[in-house]
Amino acid sequence: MKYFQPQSVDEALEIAHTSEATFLAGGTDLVLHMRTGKVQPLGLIDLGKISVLREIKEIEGSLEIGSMATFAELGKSELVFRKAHALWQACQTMGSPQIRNQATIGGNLGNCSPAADGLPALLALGAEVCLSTKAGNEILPLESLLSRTPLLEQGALIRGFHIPMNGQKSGFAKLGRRKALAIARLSVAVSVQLNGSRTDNVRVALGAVGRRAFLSEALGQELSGQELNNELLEKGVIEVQRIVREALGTRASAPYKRVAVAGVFREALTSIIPEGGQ
Amino acid sequence: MIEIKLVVNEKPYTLNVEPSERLIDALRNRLGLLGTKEGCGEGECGACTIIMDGKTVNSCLVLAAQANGSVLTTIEGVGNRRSPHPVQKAFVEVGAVQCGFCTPGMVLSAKNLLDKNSHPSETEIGIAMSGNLCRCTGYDKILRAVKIAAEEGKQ
Amino acid sequence: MKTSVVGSRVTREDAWGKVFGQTKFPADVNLPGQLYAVVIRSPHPHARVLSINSDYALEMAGVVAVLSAKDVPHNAHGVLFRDQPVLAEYVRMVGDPVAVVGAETEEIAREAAKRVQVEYEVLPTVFDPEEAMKPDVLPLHPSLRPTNVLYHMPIRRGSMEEGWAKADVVIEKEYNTQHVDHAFLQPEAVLAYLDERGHLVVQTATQYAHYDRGEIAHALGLRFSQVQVKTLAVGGAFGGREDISLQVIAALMAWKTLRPVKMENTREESFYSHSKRHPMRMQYKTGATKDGKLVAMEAKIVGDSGAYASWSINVLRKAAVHATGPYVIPNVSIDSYAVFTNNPFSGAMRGFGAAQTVLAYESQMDLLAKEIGISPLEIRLRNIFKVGSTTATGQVLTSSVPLDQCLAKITPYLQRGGESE
Amino acid sequence: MKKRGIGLGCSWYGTGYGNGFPDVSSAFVEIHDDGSATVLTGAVDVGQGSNSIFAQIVAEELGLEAQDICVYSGDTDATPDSGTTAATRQTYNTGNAVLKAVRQAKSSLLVYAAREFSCPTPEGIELKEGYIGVKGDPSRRVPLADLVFQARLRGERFISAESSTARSTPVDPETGQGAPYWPYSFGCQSAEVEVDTETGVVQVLKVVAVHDVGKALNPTQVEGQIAGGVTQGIGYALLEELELDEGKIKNPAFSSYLIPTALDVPNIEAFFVEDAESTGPFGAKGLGEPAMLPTVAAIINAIDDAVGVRITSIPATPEKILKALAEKNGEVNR
Repeated sequence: MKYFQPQSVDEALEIAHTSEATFLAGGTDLVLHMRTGKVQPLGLIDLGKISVLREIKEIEGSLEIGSMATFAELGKSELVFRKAHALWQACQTMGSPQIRNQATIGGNLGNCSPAADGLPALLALGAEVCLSTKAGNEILPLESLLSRTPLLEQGALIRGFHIPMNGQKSGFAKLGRRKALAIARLSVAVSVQLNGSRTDNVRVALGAVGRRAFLSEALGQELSGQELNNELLEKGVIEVQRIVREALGTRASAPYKRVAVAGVFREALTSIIPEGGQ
Repeated sequence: MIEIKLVVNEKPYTLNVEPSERLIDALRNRLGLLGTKEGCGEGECGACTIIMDGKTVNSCLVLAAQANGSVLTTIEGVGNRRSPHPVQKAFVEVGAVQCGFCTPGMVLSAKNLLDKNSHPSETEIGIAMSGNLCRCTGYDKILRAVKIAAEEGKQ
Repeated sequence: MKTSVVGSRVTREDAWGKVFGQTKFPADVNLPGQLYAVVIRSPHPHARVLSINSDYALEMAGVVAVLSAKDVPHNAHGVLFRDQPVLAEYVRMVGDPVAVVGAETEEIAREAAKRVQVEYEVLPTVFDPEEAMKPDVLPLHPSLRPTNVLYHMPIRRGSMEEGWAKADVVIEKEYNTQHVDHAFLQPEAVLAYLDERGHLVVQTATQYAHYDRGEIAHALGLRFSQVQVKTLAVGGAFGGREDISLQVIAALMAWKTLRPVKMENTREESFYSHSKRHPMRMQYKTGATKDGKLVAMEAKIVGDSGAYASWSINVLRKAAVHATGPYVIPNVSIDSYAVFTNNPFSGAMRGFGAAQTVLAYESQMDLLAKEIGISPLEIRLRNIFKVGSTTATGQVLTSSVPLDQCLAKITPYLQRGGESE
Repeated sequence: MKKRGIGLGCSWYGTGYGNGFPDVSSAFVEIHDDGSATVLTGAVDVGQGSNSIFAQIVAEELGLEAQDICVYSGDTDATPDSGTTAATRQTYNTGNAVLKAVRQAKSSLLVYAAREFSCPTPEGIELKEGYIGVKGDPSRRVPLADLVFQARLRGERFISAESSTARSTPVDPETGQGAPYWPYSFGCQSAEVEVDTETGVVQVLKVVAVHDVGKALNPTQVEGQIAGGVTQGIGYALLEELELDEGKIKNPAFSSYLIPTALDVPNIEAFFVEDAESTGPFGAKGLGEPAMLPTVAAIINAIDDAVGVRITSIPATPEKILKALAEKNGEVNR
């Protein structure tokens, strides 16, 4: 196996184009999968030395997150706290401090486990993904990318994410077996734009309810254009339970998850509703 | 084999490692730093915790090659019998050490917390230690030891 | 008695080596020229090994030996009965070791282990202890027991008829506990070698070095005086290091190859190579008078021993003896069973049978209290053992029975807290 | 909704092998020329701290500090068989053997010293703070090291080997009647929990643990055993379960077999009761196993107190709790 440590994105893309090697982000999943034999890459392109991919910054009304930003960096970023709160919340509980220090948001997408902690938040926040290959760049909504199989073509690099900063408020909640080092059994992220107390452009995303995290456009529409209050919350609870019931069908985990999602959804949404519950 | 350069416990090293070689294996087998323990091999137990460029990582989930150019601290680089680190002193005095297998990783997580935050709250201590499993002591004394070490650092 | 050092908060001498990372656990010791050995384990819960083809493994550069049952002089070990093979020809659980590869490096050994081909004749299995107890189910250890019931302990005290007659309230319920792993942080590891005396030295982490020595000596046909077991730091045990795991296999490889041999379990291998806490099914019936005095108790306890006896007899005995809880009950009938199945073998784990029954007897106490209308504390205070009390086995407790003092100390903490949203 | 409850659990535990199985521990003690001492025993310290308990016992008897004592253990070429580190037996059983051994070595030392101090009986000699001398006469004492060194030149050695056997008898196989264990150790714990009625998640908020230890030979280690035991008890009650499929372990990994983390364990208040056990070293009895026993009961009883459901099968997973709540509320087939 060959190992490359490119210093720039162009160099990385060039190697990917010619070598059939796999991109290595933080490695917290890939290193494990290589050891168990689940993945047997022909080569590795370590992105860890490309500092431009680690940046978290605000450009022209958009929050730009490099794919190699770690969960710890995102979870400590003031900008992410203010502008992408659901993502910030997801970064607090993912794995453990050690894993958050190493695992990256781009790697979370590349690995794309059903329980990936970062993806529901990114979906709810309306993130676009920026992909690059030697041929050029492609920018597309995350939900579009998540509908592709395979997720990425050989040689495609996840450069980062654009998150629109349109004043949306967002929240995230996760249900795990324990309070640290817990794989999400259910996760819910919600984002809402508020006109006074009326909701607009509501986006609800779910994790660990199927093969990949997904955005429920129907539920978002249902909850948009209404007063944000407990009544809306209860309406959402019933709907989200229906979505989970449909998504899980007869899976063994279904009877529990379709009930428990109520509490998770409630927690995600109440973290947005201003104090007092309106 | 690829050549990597590392600074480990303030000493520079140049090593030739396999592309798939984990950092824990390079530290234990090539450098003889046996204080770094392997408990699960999947980043769950934190026994293999080291400090890499100022951050704790599970050395079983990092490739040696990924650490190229990094500055590392392992347990061998923290304190000694003449002058133990305040965390080490507190662990011994409070009774936070039983079987001791998780201890090196615990000490490094605690040290790294205090390096960055000399006045951690109890919640911050709990979170900082949440990636290190212990099966003997029940955490109570471990968390207390970190708190005492933090208080000592303030004086 | 006035003491000065005893009773004081002396710090532990060993803690210093541990905080500096100097303490040697078995994975931390090595010798020049050591082989690395890896075990091949059965994927089947019940099977006969028909053949082992190690040709493909031995073809690999760096592979030194592949050993199997035929290479073990006395192929058995075990704490109560030697019913567990060192390397199995007859498999009773998933994970039973069937062969071991010795090679120059860990990588080679692990790769070679994959190339050892084992042919099995798969046999019928039984996983449910109640099913396994039935007389028509084939016994897993016919030389030990004619059925899968390894052990039955009855306790009979007083008269059940009289007991139930006095009972105003009777609670009947079934309780179930699960298989639990010790999950000690340090996976098993061994370094075995022949020293300059020609003695076999085995450095490992164990709960009982002298027992390990006996099992190694027995399996290899050596004198105790020719085997040294030296305990290195033990990274947690909780009962999971009582039975033999890798010790005999490593010693065998060293004895056969005359090379130092290192073995280290991965976490997954560790799960397969030590015992588990017994799952138990506990059917309880407890009766009390309306003023909260216990008068009768009946219990049937079935413990899943899994594939080997290990400490099952002692565990199910302890379960029976402790089944009443620390309470005076004049009329008692208990039947406790240890049963072989094709599950992972159960053995010692912290609590040793008494950790399961506490769920049952303490749940019964709360249910009785509720039914009678007194507090959980009150029903306990009316029944607890004191000096002079007689247990269900008829034992009179002659000294140091301070449960009343313990309860007095905890009473202030039993105030019910408020609800929160 | 989150609801809180408190539960109580009591337990008892007969320590030692029991049922008449010979429960024997042995120890060798040597008092060195400089007054320090070494104790050799087969008892393996698995992390619970038996070696440091043995050092304290020897130091106490010889009027020394614990750091004056070297404890070497668990090496079959050098140490005598002291039985297994299990059954909560090392502090009690090997502790007794060590105490017997040091007392034997000490008795020859006292006989020698009595001669030196012209004291007609060794009863009149005491060892204290590194000195040996006449009881009640501080002017007539010498450093222990001086006396032992002098004794050595006269060919005297203070070395001993002792064994101690615990009392236990087999029960009647037909009726189970008999006295299988000694001593018994008692304890109780309370747990306060919060149950989320929507997700079924149980959070343990506080555990208070009170245990009977006879005599706490080292309070720090007693607290450590209690906190460790409670933590394992929490795992047993709520998290841990080996999932089997036809005998195959489906979760042989720490990512799927979950034990509590630092964030899953609440504040634990540990207390101990000292009611000396006459047969134990300085009145001590064991605590290792008892420390984990009441936790599961306290938690299960607390869940009932909080939400009124009785969980009879552990671990009390969120699934089981939601199912029980649904059954209680008469909801079927949700």
